[in-house]
Amino acid sequence: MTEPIVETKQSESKEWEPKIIAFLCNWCSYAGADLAGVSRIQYPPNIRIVRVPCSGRINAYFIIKSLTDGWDGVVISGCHPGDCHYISGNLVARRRFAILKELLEFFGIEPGRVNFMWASAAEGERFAVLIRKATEIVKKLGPNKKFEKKW
Amino acid sequence: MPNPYIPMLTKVKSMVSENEVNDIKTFELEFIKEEEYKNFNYIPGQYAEISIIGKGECPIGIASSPTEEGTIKFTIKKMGTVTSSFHNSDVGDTIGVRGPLGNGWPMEELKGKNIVVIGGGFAFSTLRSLILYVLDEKHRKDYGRVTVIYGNRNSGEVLYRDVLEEWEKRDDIDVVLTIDREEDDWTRKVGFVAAIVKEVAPSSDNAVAVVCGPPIMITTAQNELEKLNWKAEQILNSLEMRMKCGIGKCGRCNIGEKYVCIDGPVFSLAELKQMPKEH
Amino acid sequence: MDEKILLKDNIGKLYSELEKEYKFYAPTKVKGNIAFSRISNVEEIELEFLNSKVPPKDVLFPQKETIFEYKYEGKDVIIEERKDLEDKLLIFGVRPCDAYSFKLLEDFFAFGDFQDEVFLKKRESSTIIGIGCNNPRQSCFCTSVGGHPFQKESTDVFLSDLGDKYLVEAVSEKGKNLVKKLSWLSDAKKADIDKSKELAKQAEDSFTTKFNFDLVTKVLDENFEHPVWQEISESCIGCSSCTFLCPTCTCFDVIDENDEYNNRGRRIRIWDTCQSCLYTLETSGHNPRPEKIQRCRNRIMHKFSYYPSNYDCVGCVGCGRCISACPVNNELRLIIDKILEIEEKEKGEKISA
Amino acid sequence: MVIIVGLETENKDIENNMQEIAKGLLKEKKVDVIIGYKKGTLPLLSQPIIIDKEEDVDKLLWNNLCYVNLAKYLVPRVPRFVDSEKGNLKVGVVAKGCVGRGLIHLASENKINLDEITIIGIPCNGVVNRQRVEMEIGEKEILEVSVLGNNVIVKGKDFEKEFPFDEYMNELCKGCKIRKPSLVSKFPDLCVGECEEYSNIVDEFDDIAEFESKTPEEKWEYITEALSVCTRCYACREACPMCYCNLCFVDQNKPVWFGKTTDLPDIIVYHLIRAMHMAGRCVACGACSLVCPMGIDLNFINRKLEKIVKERFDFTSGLDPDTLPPMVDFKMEDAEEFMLEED
Repeated sequence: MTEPIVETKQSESKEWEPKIIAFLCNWCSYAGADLAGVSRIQYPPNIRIVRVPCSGRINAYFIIKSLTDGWDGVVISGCHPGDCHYISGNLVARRRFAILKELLEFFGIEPGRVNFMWASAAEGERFAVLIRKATEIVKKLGPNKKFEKKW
Repeated sequence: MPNPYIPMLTKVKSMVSENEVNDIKTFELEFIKEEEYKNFNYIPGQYAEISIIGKGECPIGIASSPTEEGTIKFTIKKMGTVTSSFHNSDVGDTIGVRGPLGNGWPMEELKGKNIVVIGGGFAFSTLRSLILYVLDEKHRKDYGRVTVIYGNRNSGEVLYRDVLEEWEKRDDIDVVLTIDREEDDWTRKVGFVAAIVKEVAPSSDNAVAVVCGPPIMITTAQNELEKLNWKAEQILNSLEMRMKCGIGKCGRCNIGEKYVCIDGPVFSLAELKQMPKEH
Repeated sequence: MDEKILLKDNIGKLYSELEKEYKFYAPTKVKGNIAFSRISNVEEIELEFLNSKVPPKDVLFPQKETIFEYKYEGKDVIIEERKDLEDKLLIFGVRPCDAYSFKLLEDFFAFGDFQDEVFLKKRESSTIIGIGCNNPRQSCFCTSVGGHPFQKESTDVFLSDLGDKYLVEAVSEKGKNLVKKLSWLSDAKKADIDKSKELAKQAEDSFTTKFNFDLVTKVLDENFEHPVWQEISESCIGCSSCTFLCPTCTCFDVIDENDEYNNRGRRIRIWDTCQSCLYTLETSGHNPRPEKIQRCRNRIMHKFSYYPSNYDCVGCVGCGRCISACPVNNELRLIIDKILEIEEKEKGEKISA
Repeated sequence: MVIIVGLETENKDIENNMQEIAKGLLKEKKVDVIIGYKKGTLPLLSQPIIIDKEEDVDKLLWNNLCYVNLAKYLVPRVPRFVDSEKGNLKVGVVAKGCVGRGLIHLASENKINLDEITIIGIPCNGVVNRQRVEMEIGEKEILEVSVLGNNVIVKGKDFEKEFPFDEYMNELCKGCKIRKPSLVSKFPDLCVGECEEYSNIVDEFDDIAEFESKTPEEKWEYITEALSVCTRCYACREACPMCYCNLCFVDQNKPVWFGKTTDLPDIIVYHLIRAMHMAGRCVACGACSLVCPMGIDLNFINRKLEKIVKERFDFTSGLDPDTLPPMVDFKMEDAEEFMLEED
């Protein structure tokens, strides 16, 4: 029953690789990731994708719960402004992300842990580049220890 | 004395879906340690705090009768976090059990009396326990006639069909089944429980009514019984409350100075009338 | 003579001698508030204090406490009981009101057929060194609930603050053994004992708040459905500061906390409060106490009506924490006055009629 | 910095005006009840009071200890504000700047109907930072608090201490630019007493600039240090006029989002998400800090929120009921410098 949400952490000997959870909107970014895949564009295998209907669906709870559950980084990707399938979902979301990003920074949580990006269905290349960039940022920050509970 | 918060461990032996929509299941649990089962002496109407370890704990009435040996049964409706994870569990999963808890139906006081069982919906589980206990060969002579009035929203919601059918065949028990609205193929009664109580009009002579069900059914059925000259002392209820510990410590199930978890869950209507209306 | 003298300068000696045997808890200053915490250095002890913000009940009944731990191995569960329950504890510097609260808690956790082993075992293995209360606050009313600023009964060893030294009295067997062990304590002189008595008298006389709780209980029993409850609950914002700082509040919630990485977890209990609407909310959506008025009433009734009928004493130690903590000043003294007014009005009417 | 001349006289003036207006409102039956403050039973407290009779007006008071945000009693309305026959009563609210902001912002969220309330505006001169005074007095009992000149004088059994008011004001009051409730042109009858029209509010946010320049580690240390004493009693939430949800996120259990314990990560997450929910809604009344039984100063988080909202969306809450709050609104040209971009 208590299945681990993230696989057991790798043994210390291997180089540490971050685990990143990616929330991708169904209409653009998920398709973009798909395109990157079918176009055989390489991007780091550190991300685990959660498909959501729209970036506007993403609640701050998702992001912070991911961090408390032990993910090292979070990536959120949606349609470019103006391209939202639901007209304005990503614009509302953008305001929310702005606040969250500033607050995380204010609380002393490395802002690089949470990365927001836009990637359309046609931008497989861009998706791969940005994921590579996000992975590097998170890797540089090291494991996410701030939300670990004492056992 | 052992730590009362530590559950005894059991395994799910079987699970049976009880209704059409599949949100009520009966779980049969088998104790891992034999001696723990031997010490698990309960009477009908008691409950246990059962838990999926790692998900949480909740109080559930024991649906099996002490006369059914070897295992204990719980009928659980999928409602919240814990009950949902019960529904997601498999045969062989470990379940924690703490109990038996609560006072249960007063089986000693019921001796020699006619028993009218009025139940609604899935609250029938501890009533099943009661009836099976009374109908058991060892106890049958101690109790008078049993009348069961059991109502449900529709025919798909009727629990324990197998035992109900057996009871219907017997001649020392009257079983009246009812559903709220007319349905094809339904040959039994139709109407709310209170209306059926009025129709059946059980006699209050040397009798005790045992009522368990949703709050509105309890109130209406009680009113009918009182109209039929039943005294408040003759009507027994089993209450529901949010409980966390089951042993009178966590505080939340109090009605006045009484704790439902240890002083209840069974109260007579006379007792309830003395208590504040916070239930 | 049984009474001894402990110089304040010798607290360090006392600490270093007892710290090996006991987990030593004492009042310390944490972020500007006095709190009872386990100390690792005698310098941390704060001797000049009125009373702690959070009552010392949290040493024996912490806000978050593990009941047991568990491990999953496939479908099997292994339960590990706590092993630290019988570690010896020493709580230094408990005020008499808080010491009395331990007795109430003990009665509560031992009540009925089920004994709360988690609390009771710790209580049994703990030794309490009480300190007399030279300066009761305005909001204190321990004398109204059968207490006294120099009440010794619930402590093991009792200290009276005589300026630069403490008068040490062993109260219980446990305390006598402890004092015997501290052989270096000097004997007290008669003057010291007299001074202590004088301080006790002074403290007792300084109380301004006095209640007749027998009457309160009687009025409460008769007035469950009185419009006064509406008035009382009106300005309450339901913040539950009163219950979180109360030395006799015991309600808790039980939660399973999991360590998903290692297939293990622990069942914990955390303080809960009857002032929260979720406290009684059932899964079905039914709530026996959905309104603020019912929750406010429950707190007062519980302390002053239900407690007396179950345990024969008022469930309050008169520490006054709820009075000073209430942010909207809807405080106990006013509430009790309002309750007693009911009786006065009734009597008044009867007389006039 | 606002210069305060003779705090004592100022308070008396405010109080007299307020009582005069309240009397008039009750006399002319323009309101059914008035909610205001009265003297508390402890030296550093005031007590909210509901009056419906003219003769009770004398009980109303203004001093620098009136920190509860009275807007809280309107969402949901306390039972006395609802009549079984007449429905919602017309309520007069004694309102300093932030109470007025609270009411107007609640109206912009459609939580209250401005037709049903009257704002009795008073020019607030700040409230005392009760926790700070208490902590500085330390382990002595405060028996009397009075205001003399510009000082707050705290007396006890064997001590007397003066606190310069402008330093021992609540942190949010120090830089407060909205001391009187805002005038709402659409509702000319809404405000009586002293209200003011605000055009552009200029705020430099110097006070948090220093904190922001710290490294993440330093910030984390400061935050964890400040919040570690939190007992999760949720007094901050209950005192906040904007926290009116039926089911708060920390109480949700389907699913259980965040832990309920007092472990540090759980505490941080609670305050982080609560801050998130306050963005563009906080009316800077400081009630959350002033009610905290452990004396945690949440004001610096609120200041940060104000800053974000002001800088990003040029919004100040509680001035105009018709402006959409920023978190339910959007503009195509909102800044997005934080988005990840290709190099």
